[in-house]
Amino acid sequence: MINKTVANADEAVKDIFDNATLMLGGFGLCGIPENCIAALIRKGVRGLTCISNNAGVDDFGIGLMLKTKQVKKMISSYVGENAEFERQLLSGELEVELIPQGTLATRCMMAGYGIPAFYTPAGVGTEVANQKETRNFKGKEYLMEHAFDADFAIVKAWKGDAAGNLVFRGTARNFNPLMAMAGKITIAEVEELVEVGELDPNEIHTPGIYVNRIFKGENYEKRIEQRTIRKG
Amino acid sequence: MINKTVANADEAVKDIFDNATLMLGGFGLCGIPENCIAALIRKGVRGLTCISNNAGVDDFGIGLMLKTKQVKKMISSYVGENAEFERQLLSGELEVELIPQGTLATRCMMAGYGIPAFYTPAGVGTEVANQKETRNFKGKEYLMEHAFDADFAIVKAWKGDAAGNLVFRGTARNFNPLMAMAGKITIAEVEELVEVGELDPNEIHTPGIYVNRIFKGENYEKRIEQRTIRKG
Amino acid sequence: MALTKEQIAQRIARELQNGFYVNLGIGIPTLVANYIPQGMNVVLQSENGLLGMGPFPYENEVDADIINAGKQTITTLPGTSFFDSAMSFGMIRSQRIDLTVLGAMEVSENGDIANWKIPGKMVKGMGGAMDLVASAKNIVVAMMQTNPKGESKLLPACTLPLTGQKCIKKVCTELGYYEIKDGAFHLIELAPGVTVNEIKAKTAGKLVVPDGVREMTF
Amino acid sequence: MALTKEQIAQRIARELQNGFYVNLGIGIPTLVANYIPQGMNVVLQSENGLLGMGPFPYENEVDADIINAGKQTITTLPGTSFFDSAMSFGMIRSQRIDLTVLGAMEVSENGDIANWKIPGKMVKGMGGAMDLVASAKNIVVAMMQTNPKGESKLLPACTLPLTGQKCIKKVCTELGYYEIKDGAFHLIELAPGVTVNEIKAKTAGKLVVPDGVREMTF
Repeated sequence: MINKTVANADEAVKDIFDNATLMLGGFGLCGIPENCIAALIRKGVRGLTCISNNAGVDDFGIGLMLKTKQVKKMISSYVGENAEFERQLLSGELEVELIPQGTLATRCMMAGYGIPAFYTPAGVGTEVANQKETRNFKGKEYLMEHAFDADFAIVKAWKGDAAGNLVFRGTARNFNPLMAMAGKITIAEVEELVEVGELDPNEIHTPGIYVNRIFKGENYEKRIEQRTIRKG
Repeated sequence: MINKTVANADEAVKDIFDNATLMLGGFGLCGIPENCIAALIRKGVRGLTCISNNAGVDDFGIGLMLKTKQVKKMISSYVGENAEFERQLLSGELEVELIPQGTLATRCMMAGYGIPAFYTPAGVGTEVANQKETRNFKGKEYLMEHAFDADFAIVKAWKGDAAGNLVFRGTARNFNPLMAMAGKITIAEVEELVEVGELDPNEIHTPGIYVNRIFKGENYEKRIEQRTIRKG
Repeated sequence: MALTKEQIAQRIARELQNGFYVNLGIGIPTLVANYIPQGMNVVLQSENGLLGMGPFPYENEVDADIINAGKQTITTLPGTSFFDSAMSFGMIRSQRIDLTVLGAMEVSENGDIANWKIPGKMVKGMGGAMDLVASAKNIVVAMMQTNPKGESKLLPACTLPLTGQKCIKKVCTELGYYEIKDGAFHLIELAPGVTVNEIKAKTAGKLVVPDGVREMTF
Repeated sequence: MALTKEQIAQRIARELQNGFYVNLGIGIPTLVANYIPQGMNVVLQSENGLLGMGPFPYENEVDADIINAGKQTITTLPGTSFFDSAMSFGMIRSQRIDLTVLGAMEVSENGDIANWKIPGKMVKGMGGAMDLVASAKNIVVAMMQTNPKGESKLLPACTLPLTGQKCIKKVCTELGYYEIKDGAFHLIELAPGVTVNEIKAKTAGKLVVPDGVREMTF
């Protein structure tokens, strides 16, 4: 097996350059690459274009990189509640491209599948369709959408091994396996780095071929955005 | 949970009609729906169009349905060694459409993903490109290919539950989960039908929403096409 | 008397059928889950990647890795499956979801919907709404009939940027239940005690009131 | 002396580098696996849905659910993963495979390949060959230099229906090792004892023989 392990987050992100395009896994604060985000802040790389479904909150997730003004552009489906985000957007410091969530997910997947373009009905007849080619298949209108092109994909998995195989847990899976397939360089941080051979080959979500670097993350906070409980 | 179980293969295939288009999972003889094929032969339904990567061998798999002349057309990537197949093809009894394997797999997946068309480089400059639209993306030529449209998908899984959740084993996975997503009606036969809740929700390959009928298959032969061994 | 939010949800829940896969949006739509009839098998899909959503967790069950599309902590049920967001929207686009319930800012008489953007205000994004409305075969909108200014949200044409075109089949407001067809809002049922005149006053789009329209009962 | 099939495989194996993901076709290409240098980490992909292919099983290890793209029973290794065929060809199309080795009936001087169909003969199908040749960044063809009639298979243009266009980078035959570039077969190495004259006689396409071309050693 090919050994993809690196020592830590700082080593994993060391060649991420100013003005790079990054994919960052996670939905809300669930399944986000906490360690790599911290390392990117320590590194101070700037001018980033971030493809991520959401933009974190003011004091966690990608929100932390917004505070340090490292992000030039967000490509997201929902940017939620984030005061600093709103301030930068209104002041023109930050650019935002909003994309339907299914289209965002599929554009990642298609990059990993080597399919340059595909058709989806999402956004037909809306401003999302501006400048886009439409086409009718069997009486229904579709937009042509393109695979993303990202310099780096940064994902967070539950378990992984040195060969780069990844397993996700619960809804922390979300965009992570899609982005893992889509980066020119894919960096995976995992809660548990297990021995090669320990993962059941039937249960691997991301085969190691898609992963270039893997490391065991530390001190996961796994913050909850909406803690909803029932009494009992 | 919604209960998708049916008693047996005969009940599962009972509404498959003459001239229907079927997807049949499996690669070679690996992971083929043995029980449903037997039931289709008992039922005697005719004029079938079968989308399946291969066409079985003379005395097993889809080959058995060729023998009974139930198949009008095969859509496959490789039809292998099958004397009866060859005879019917040369006599004009059987129609064959050959499709690159990756294109076949992806056309199934796209049906399940609600994507009517996509672009692939496979077949550019060959006779596969005849009548197909080509398009250049970033300097490379691609063909436009369409999602399949099948009346029924018939797949074989290792484990499944009454909710229709499926887990595949080894390379018997192949086209099965792709076709499971792609049929108007999807029928799954499984080696083990387990209690709902027994499958780990992280490890389900095909979520039950895609499966309409499920049953425990019997007497799997699991024939091996090329028994290659080393001495030791 | 106008329906409460709970009653809107309760009325929409009557659309449920045994064996339905259902996607519920944030807000009133979420409440529909509380009115699934006992013994009816309905499976809830959450578009971040979950089929078979259970109720909120007890305090000791909270799991940061298990949330719904509203980012709320939730639980699983026997038969639950997790998957990535591309497969999730694959289910949606390939029309495996039998019923989708969404909130809206405006709905038009031809079934257009606007629910994601108000020009001049901070835009948070469409999330999965555009995928859902472009794909779902059976969409019911749950909303108030008028906006805070008292203006009808059932319009001849949407004034806000669209989320989707000609896609909404039914609307339930606090005043009535409407089917959208042939370019009009067809009143199917009235909220208890609400008059047709009040409906007419608060429907800007083309309205069809059949003879003997029924009153809802709860 | 012309190379044996094993020697062709052995020569191609010298293209392997540590960390390579490799797809080997049926026939001579399969033999390349026998010549992976000790200590070099190379992972074999099988396009039916397997990464990390091991050797053939011992009699008691045979498992009908674990086969390769040639439908042969094989084994797994620590780190193996299984996946569906769409993801498998996804890896291929997105160019994650570092080296692809295929057999061929004909190769042209501009890198076209024909290896799936002979008009008038029963056509078995292209399998995954068209996907592989259209996508792979680094393809080496392993074949005999001439057909059974003694005619060159290194041609100005393929006469058989194409599998792919301008995609082959290198060819290894029993006589020599060629790089295809600038519309010609560039002889890189000669089989031991084979003369440039023999190569010339058996190459119908444009041939470039650099000064001092090396002889292979084994």
